[in-house]
Amino acid sequence: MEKPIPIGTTVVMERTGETMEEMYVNMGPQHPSTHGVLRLMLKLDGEYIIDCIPYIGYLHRCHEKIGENRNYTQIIPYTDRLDYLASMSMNFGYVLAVERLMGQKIPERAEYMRVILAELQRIASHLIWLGTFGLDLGNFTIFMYCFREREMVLDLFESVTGQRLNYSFYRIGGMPMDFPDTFLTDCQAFLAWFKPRLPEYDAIMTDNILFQKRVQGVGISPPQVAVEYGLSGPMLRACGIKWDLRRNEPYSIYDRFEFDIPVFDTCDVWARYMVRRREMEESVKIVEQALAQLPPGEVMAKMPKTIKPPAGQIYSRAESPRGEIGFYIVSDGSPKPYRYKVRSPAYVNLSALPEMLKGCLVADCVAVLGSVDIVLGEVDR
Amino acid sequence: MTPEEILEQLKQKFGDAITESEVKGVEVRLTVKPEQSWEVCRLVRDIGFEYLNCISGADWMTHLEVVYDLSSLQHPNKAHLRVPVDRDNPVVRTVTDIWRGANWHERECYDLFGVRFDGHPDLRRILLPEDWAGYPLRKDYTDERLVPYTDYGMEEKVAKAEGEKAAPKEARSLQPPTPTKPATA
Amino acid sequence: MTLKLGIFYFLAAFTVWASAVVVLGKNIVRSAVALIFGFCGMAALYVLLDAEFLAAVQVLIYVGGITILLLFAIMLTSRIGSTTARVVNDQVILSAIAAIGLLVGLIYASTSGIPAMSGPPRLPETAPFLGRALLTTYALPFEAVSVLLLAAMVGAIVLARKD
Amino acid sequence: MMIFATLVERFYAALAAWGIPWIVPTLVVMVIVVSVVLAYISVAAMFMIWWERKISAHIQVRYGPMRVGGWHGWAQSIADGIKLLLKEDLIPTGADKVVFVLAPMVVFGATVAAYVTIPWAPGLIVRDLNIGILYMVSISSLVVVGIIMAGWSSNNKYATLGALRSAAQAVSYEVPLVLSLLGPVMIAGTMSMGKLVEAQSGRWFGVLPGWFVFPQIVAFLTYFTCALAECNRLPFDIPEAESELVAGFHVEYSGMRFAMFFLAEYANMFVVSAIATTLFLGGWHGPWIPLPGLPREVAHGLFGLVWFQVKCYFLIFVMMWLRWTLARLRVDQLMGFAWKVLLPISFANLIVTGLVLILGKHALLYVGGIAILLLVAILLAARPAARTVRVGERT
Amino acid sequence: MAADYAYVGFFLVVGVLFVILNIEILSRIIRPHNPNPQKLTTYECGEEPIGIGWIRFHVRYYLYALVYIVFAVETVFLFPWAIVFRELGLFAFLEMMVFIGILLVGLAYAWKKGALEWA
Repeated sequence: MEKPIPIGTTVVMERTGETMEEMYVNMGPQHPSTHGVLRLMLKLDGEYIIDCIPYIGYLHRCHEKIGENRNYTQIIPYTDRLDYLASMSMNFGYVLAVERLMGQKIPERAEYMRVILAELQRIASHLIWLGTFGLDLGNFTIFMYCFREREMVLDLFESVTGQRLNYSFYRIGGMPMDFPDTFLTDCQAFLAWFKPRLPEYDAIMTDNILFQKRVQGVGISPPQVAVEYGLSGPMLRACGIKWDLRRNEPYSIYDRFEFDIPVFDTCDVWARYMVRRREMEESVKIVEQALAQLPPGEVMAKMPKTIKPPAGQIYSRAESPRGEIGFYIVSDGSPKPYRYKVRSPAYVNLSALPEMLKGCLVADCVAVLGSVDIVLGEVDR
Repeated sequence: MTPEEILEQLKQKFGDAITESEVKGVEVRLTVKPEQSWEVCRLVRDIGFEYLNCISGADWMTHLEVVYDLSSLQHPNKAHLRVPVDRDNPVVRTVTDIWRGANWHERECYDLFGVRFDGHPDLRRILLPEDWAGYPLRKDYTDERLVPYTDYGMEEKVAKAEGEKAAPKEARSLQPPTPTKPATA
Repeated sequence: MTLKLGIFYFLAAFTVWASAVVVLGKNIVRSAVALIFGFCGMAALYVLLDAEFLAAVQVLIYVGGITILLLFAIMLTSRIGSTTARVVNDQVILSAIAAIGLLVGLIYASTSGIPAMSGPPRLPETAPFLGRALLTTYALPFEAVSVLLLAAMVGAIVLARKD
Repeated sequence: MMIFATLVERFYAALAAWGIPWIVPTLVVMVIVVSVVLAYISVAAMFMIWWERKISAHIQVRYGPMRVGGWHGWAQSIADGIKLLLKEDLIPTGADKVVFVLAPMVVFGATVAAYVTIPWAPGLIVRDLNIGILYMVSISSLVVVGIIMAGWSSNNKYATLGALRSAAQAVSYEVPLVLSLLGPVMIAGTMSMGKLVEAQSGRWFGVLPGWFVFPQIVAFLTYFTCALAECNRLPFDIPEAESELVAGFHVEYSGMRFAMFFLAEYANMFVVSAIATTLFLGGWHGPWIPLPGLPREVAHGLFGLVWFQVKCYFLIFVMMWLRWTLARLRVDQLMGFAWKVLLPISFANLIVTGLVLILGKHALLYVGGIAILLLVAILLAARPAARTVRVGERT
Repeated sequence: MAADYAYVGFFLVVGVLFVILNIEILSRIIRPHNPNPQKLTTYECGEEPIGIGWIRFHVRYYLYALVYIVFAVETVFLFPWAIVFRELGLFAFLEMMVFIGILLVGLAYAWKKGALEWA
C-alpha cells in the first residue's frame, strides 16, 4: 500500500561525489533469504545499500487481541506460534510471567525439566539459525548437517511431548507430565553425539577463510547503538556487552548451573556467529548438569481449575534463543488477561537492521539479515 | 542506588508530574502526566535506565495508557512508567530521541491503539496494512470478521464442579457487543 | 570456389544488416547487441581470408571486451529503458560523402589490381608468422604498442576517476 | 582414431565415384558429427546434473534422488527434462522480447561451438584448429555476451544486477585465465589442441608422466580458479547467487528457455575441464594395452577416449565438491582476488616459465621448485589469517 | 584452413537450431499456454516492481572493463610470441619482458589509483 517512490531522483553521493540515480529494489516478501515474509525495500547505489526500509506484518494475526479473549491456560498454544523455532522458550517465558504475577512456586523437578527442555530448544534454534545462515552465504552443506542434529532434538521433544514443532508443553504451575523413562539415556546419547559435531561445523564454517571474509567487519552495530535500540540476546552479546538474563536476572533455577556467557566485541556478523556458536556449547553444559542433578518428585503444583491471577500487572522477561522475550500482562482478576502484550526479541533486533545495513553491499544484506536471526512469526505476532 | 532513592530523585525534580508512585521489589512504578513524560523519560534514562525494554499500550476505556518498561544493564533496578493519555486525542511526545529503539515500539502502539507520538520521524502503521481502519487493540474495536471467544460452557462446568454459583457469561462490560458469527463470515 | 563466394556474400550481407541495425536502431542496447553480431560476421570474413588468428582476436577483444565496455558505458550514461536514440544527426551529409568516397576508393582498389590488394601470400598458419614478424621486423612498433596501451590505461583511469 | 578419417575418406571417394558433388558427403559427415556431439552434450549434461545431485547428497549425509528409474534415481534428469519441456513459457510484458529470445541461443550456440576442437582421443577431434586454445577462449567470451543479453532483456533488477556482475566477473577473470594458458603454449610451441596433447607424451625425469601440470602447477591452479569463475560455480557464483539475487540473470526465464541455460552451464563445465585436461593433465595420455582382436590404433584410441573422460570428470567432480563445501564470495572480494592475486601470480608464472625455457630444458626442475615455493608461500599467507581472527573473544 | 571453420559455423548454427527446436517446436507442442497479466509481470519478490529494471550503473564496472581491454590486447600479442618463443630465444624473451614490464607499470598505476578497488 506504499506510495510509489518517484524514480529518477538525483542525489549527490557523499562517498564518491558522483551524481547518479537511486535504484529501489524490493527484497522480499517472496525472496529465498528473507527468512519468511519480510520485505525490505533497498535503496541502492550500484551494489551499495544507501538505505533500507523494512516492511513487516505479513504474518500479523493480532496475537495480543486473541490473548485478551482466551483464558490464561489457553494462551499457551498461541505462544508456540510466536517463535515457532523455539516454542519451548516462548512457553517458558509466558508461564514464567503468569507464575510471577500469581506468586506461584513450582516443584523442583518441573524446574529442571523446564531448563533442560529450554536449553535443548536453544540448541535446536541455534542449529536452524546456523544452517540457514550458511544457506544465505551459499554454503548448502552446513544446512543439512545442522538439520540432522536438529532432527535428533526434535525426536527427543517428540518423545516427551508428542509434538515436533509446537509443543505447548509448559503449564502454569509446572509441567503436565514427567519425562518418559527413555528420555535420560536418549538425551545423554544425543549430547554425546552432538559435542563432537561442533568441531565439524567449525571445519566447514568457522575456519573457512571464505566464510570469515564474508562475515568479518560486516553489519557493524556499535555497543552504543545496540543499547539504544534495545537489542538483546546474541545480538547484544556480540557487541561486547555481557548481558544474559539467565545470569543477570536469574529466573527458574539458572543460578544453580555453571556456564559461560560468550561475549565478542567485534560487533559484526562474525561476532554474532561466534556468540551463537559458543552458546550451543554452553547449553550442552547446562543440560548435562541439569540431567545429573535432576531430582525426583512431582512435576505439577496444586493449581486451581481456573487460573485467576490477582489484579495487577507485570512485565516479565526471559532469555529466549533470540534474546529477551518479555510478556506484559495486566490482570483484572478474571480468568482472561485484560491486556496481554509480547515484547518479541526479533522485532526489536530487526528494528536496528537499517542501521546495520547502511553502506553494505547487497550481498552483505543477506548476511546481516541472517545474523539478526529473525522469526517472522514472532516479529509480526 | 536503591529503587527508593531513584524514586526520591524523580519526585524531587518532577513532583507534580508524577501522580502515582510505588516501589515493588527492584521495580519503580510511576504514573506520569503526558505533558512531562518526555522530560521524565530523559531523566530516567540519565539515572541509568539506558535500556528500553518495551513500550506498550493499554486501553482502560476511560483513557489510553502508554507504558514504558525500562531497565539498566548496570544495576538490577527496573522502571515501569505509565502515561495516561486522552482517549479521543491521544498524543504523547515521542521518546525516539532518547532511545532510538523506541521507533518501532511507538509505531506499533500507534498502529494498534492509535496513540500519536508527537515528533516521531516515521509514524506509519507497522503491523497492519496502511489502509486498515480502526485500532484493533482498543476495547471497543469492532470488526465483523472478529469473533469474540466463547467458552462453550467450560467455565460454567468448572464453576459447578467447584460448587460455586455458575457465573453468567462474564459481565465484562468492556467486551465489544458484537454478535457471534461463524468464523467463515 | 563458388561456394566460398556464396558464403562470402551471405556473411557480408549478414554483417551489413547487423551494422545497419547498429546505426539505424532506435534502442541503444539493441544496437549494441546487433554490434555483437556485426563483429561476429567480421570475424567470419577474416576466416574466409585465412586470417583465423585475427578472427579469434576479433571475437575475444571486440565481442568479449569492447561490447561489454560499450554496454557498461550505455548503462552508465543514459536512461536506457524509455529513451530512444536519435538516428539522424547533423553530420549525416558529411558522413554520407565520406562513406561514398571510401566505397569508391575500395572498389577502385579491388578492381585495378593494386598489389597490396591482390591478397597476401597464403600462409599455413598466421599466428607464428605474426609472432616472428612482430619480434624481429617490427620490434620497435611492437614495443610502441605497449606504450600506447599504457597511455590508454592511464588515460582511462584519469578520466574515469576525477581525484 | 585415424580409422575415422580413413572411413570418411572412403565415403567421399565412394560418393565421388558415383558422380555426386562433394558437397553432399561433406554435409552428411557434418550432420553426423554435429548430431553425435549434441547427443553427447545432452547426455553428459543430464548425467552431470544427476551426478551433482548425488554428490551433493552424499556430502550432505543424505541420498539424493532415489526413485525415478530404479537404481539410485538414474532417470531423475530425464524426468526433470520432461518436466521443463512441459512448463509454460512466460516472457514478461516488460521484457525486450527479441533479445530475450536470442539470449539462450547465443549462450547455447557458443557452448556447442566450443566442442569443435576438443581432442577426445588420438586422432578423434572434430577439427584440430591451428589456433585451438585461443579459439576456445574467444568463443567462450560469447557466452558472457549471451548472459548480459539475458539479464538486460528481462527488465528485472535482479537480472540486471546478475548480468552486470557476470560481465564484470568474466572480464576480470579472463586475463589471468588466458595468461595461465600461455605457459603450456610456450612449452609446446603450438596452440593446436591436438599438438598440445601430443607434446605431453614424454616423461619428466623418466618417472612422472609428461603432463604440463607438473612444471605448470601454478598456472593450473590459476586456470582452475578462473575456470570456476567463468562457469559461475561456487565460490564464484555471484551472478546467479540465489540467496541474494534469487536466480540472477535468468530469473525471468522459465521452462525450456531456462533449461537451455542450465544445459549450457553444464556443457560449459565440461568444456573448461576439457581445456584443463588437454593443456595440463595430458589429455588422452595414460597407460594402455593393445586389446586382442582390435587394431593397435583402435585400442589406443579407446583407451585415450576413456582416459580423457576420466580426467575431465575428475575435474568436474572437484568443481562439484568445491561447490558443496565452500561459501560464496562477495563481489568486491571477487574482483580484488582476480586483479590483485591471480593476475600477479599468472604474470610471475609466465616470466618464470620463459626464463627457465631460455635457460634450458633441465631447468624445468627449478620451475617445479619455484612453483612449490610459491604454493607454500600462498598457503602460508593464507594460514595466519585463519588463526588471528579468533581474537576479540572476551568471555 | 578456412574449411576447418566451416565446422565452427556449422556448430554455431546447429546449436542455435537446437535451441529453437527445443523451445519453439518440441516444447511448444506439449506445453500449456495460459498467460495472464499477473503471470507476465516482472518478478520483484511478489511486489509491484518499482520503476523499470534497466538501471543506471556505477562507473566502477566501466573501469574494470577498461583495464580488461588493455590486458586483453596484451594477451593477444602474447599468443604469437608464446608460439615462436623457443625458436627466437633470448632476444624475443627480453623484448616481451619490456612489453610486459611497461604494462605492469600500468597495472601498478591502476592499483595505486584504486581503479581495482571496489569502492
